[in-house]
Amino acid sequence: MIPAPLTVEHFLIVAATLFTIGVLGVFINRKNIIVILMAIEMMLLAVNINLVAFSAQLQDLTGQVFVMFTLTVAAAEAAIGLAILVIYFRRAGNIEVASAHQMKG
Amino acid sequence: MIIELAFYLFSAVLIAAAAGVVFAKNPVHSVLLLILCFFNAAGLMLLLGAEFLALIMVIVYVGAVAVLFLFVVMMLDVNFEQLRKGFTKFLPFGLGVGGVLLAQLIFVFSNWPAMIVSPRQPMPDPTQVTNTEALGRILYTDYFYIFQISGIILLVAMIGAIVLTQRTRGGVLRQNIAQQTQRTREETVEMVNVAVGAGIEIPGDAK
Amino acid sequence: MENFYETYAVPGFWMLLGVLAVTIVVLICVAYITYAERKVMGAMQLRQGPSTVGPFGLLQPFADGLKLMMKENIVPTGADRFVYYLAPALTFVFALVAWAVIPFDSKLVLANINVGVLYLFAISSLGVYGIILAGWAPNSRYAFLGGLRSAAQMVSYEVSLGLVIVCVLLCTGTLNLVELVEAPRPFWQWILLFPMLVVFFISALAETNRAPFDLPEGESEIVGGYNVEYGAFAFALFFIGEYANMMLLSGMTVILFLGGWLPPFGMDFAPFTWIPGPVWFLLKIAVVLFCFVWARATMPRYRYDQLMRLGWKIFLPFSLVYVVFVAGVLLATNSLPGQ
Amino acid sequence: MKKLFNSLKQAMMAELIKGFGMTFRYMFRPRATVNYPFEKSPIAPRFRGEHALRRYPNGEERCIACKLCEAVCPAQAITIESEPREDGSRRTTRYDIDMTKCIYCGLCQEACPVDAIVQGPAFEFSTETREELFYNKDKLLANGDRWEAQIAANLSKEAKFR
Repeated sequence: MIPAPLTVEHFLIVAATLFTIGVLGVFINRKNIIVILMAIEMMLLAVNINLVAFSAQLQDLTGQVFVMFTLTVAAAEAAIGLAILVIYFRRAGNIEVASAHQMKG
Repeated sequence: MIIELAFYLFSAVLIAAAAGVVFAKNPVHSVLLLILCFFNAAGLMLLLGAEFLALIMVIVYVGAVAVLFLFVVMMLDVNFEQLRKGFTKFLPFGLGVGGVLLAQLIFVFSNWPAMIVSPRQPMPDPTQVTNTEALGRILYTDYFYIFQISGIILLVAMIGAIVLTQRTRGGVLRQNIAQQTQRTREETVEMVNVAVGAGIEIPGDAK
Repeated sequence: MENFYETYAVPGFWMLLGVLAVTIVVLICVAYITYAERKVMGAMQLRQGPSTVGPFGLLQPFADGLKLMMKENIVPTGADRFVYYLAPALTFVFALVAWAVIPFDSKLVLANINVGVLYLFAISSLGVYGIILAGWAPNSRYAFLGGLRSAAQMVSYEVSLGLVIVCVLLCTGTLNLVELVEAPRPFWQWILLFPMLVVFFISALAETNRAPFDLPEGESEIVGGYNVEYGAFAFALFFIGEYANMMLLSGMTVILFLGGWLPPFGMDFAPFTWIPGPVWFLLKIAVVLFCFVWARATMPRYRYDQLMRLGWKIFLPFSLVYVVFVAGVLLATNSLPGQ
Repeated sequence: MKKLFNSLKQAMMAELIKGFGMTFRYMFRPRATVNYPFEKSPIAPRFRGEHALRRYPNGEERCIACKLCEAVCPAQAITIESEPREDGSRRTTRYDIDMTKCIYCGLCQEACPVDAIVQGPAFEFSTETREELFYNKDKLLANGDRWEAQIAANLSKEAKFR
């Protein structure tokens, strides 16, 4: 159960704000792919908070199990993303997203 | 009271740190603030009674993923000043999109209908069964296949990361420890009585 | 207001007192670990060790501490000042925070939480930040190399450390540290877990950057590694943090493998039960710490590629296979906990 | 067969245990070191420590300002100036050794024809400032007076090898 004076809305609003900041981060750091990856992690975190909050609200463990899978995917995503970043940096000498279209073909 | 206090503390630091991640000039500071973010999110999860997830999150995100970020940020010799060029250009657009999104989310949440749904996996009484045990009970039974699939995702990610970043360098002398320790005296040392001035041919040096 | 006093102020005061007591005990122990290390190493190398300050040199740790506090702190130019000061503070705080869940006796524990093992593991995995930031913040090449080495090393050994802990959890079936110590374990389980004790101990050496895995410090090649740019009190914080971490990992070893505060070898009869639990606990920690020092006096430093090979190619597969093996044995003998 | 036995020994970490056993045994051996500031080990007669200028038994200083030591000094730590005295004898007016430059090679005492400059047995002369290590003639003569008995004994012991 969500502890007494707090309600599910409290957590949802925090998560919503966090998610928005994540979106904002993706938009305004258009060039810096590392910060974009971090912003994506933050968005996933916001989703996780939501899942746990609903799980506590509904007395349903499904949400918490789902958080574990989200964690797995987030970790895998970070590892692969950073690996791609490293080899891209090795090839191009920078990490500008704008010039990433050269990778095609 | 103490719970409210903890909630407002955690969420205020969480939001502030998240804003810091996006706006920090130095990417290392960004990563540090991201870590702070994860910590406070873990605190929120503790408040919600998800103790296992909170600590797993600290272990996975803070102990592993953030170290990875820190490594990459520190090791790559990137000119981060140049990357911030479009910052002010995209700021109004980003703020606009973000504001709309936030307004929508808050609108949805504030009109959330009181849900009376019978839970698919009813949470057992936390005084009887710990959160960890409850999660374990359903994770290895009802969600077994999904659990296996997430394991495979991790395996694929691991193999992918290794394949992507591995460089084979030529001209490296590798040590074979088993071979070294398996050498016996008989096969390595040969006692020879050398005549004066005759010299000796070293077996390995013949060519 | 009456309610506030009853529900918050009084328990808060006792909690604070407990925290203070544990902190003081740990810090005094840390001071004497440095002394004992120098004495034992001296004896093993036919030297004398500290012998001048106080009787038998017993006041040496305080003399050292005083010296470090009196020194001038120098921040290198080009250092990130905030992170520069943050790093030693982090090392120090993380080394002490973990003691919140360590049980000194079945009742003597600050926070008896359900996920104590996970908490310990999480905190010990955070120790890497103090070091990696100390490597980055002063803007020095040597420090940076030391910090990166250390981070890679700690992250590698944590994996096998985690798998070893899983082995113990399979036998005891609880994440609560008090229950974990008191869980009934037949004699053959201690034998079964003995190889894991060895792996855990060696991983603990690597995790705390102790010899023979003290490459991050590597004074002969990178002149002291991550703490090369630190002096005075900041260095003292690193030093205390490092030794408190050593003591913490010894405590974890004792709790997981050596039966915590219970008398050793199941000797729960007359003369041994008179000795109180916390004394047994600290004695066992002392034995493990002696092994730390013993290893340092015995072995030369590893080369970095050998260190990584040991971690990823030997310990990781071995502990992974052993988890499966332990699970198999427990299943075959029908002695899985909670059945 | 031997290989099998060897690899078995490896797997049981025999060498590691042996090493640990050795350090443990050594822990109970008597110390090999001297408790230095309180105990001191004997010093060889040829020990090359702090410099000293000697005098003849009648109190006349030995140095005749031949400047052989100044010439031979590889570190160029010695500076000598001289003037004839009223009685016509040749003596130094200035004899300085920069102890921060000195490498304690002992060439000055080898070069000296009258055994005036010697390196005595003293080695505990650390100071808190550099200036205190710029020795002048007074300081060197005082050193000579202080250590004369021991220096003379050392020299007589070494006499037959020179």
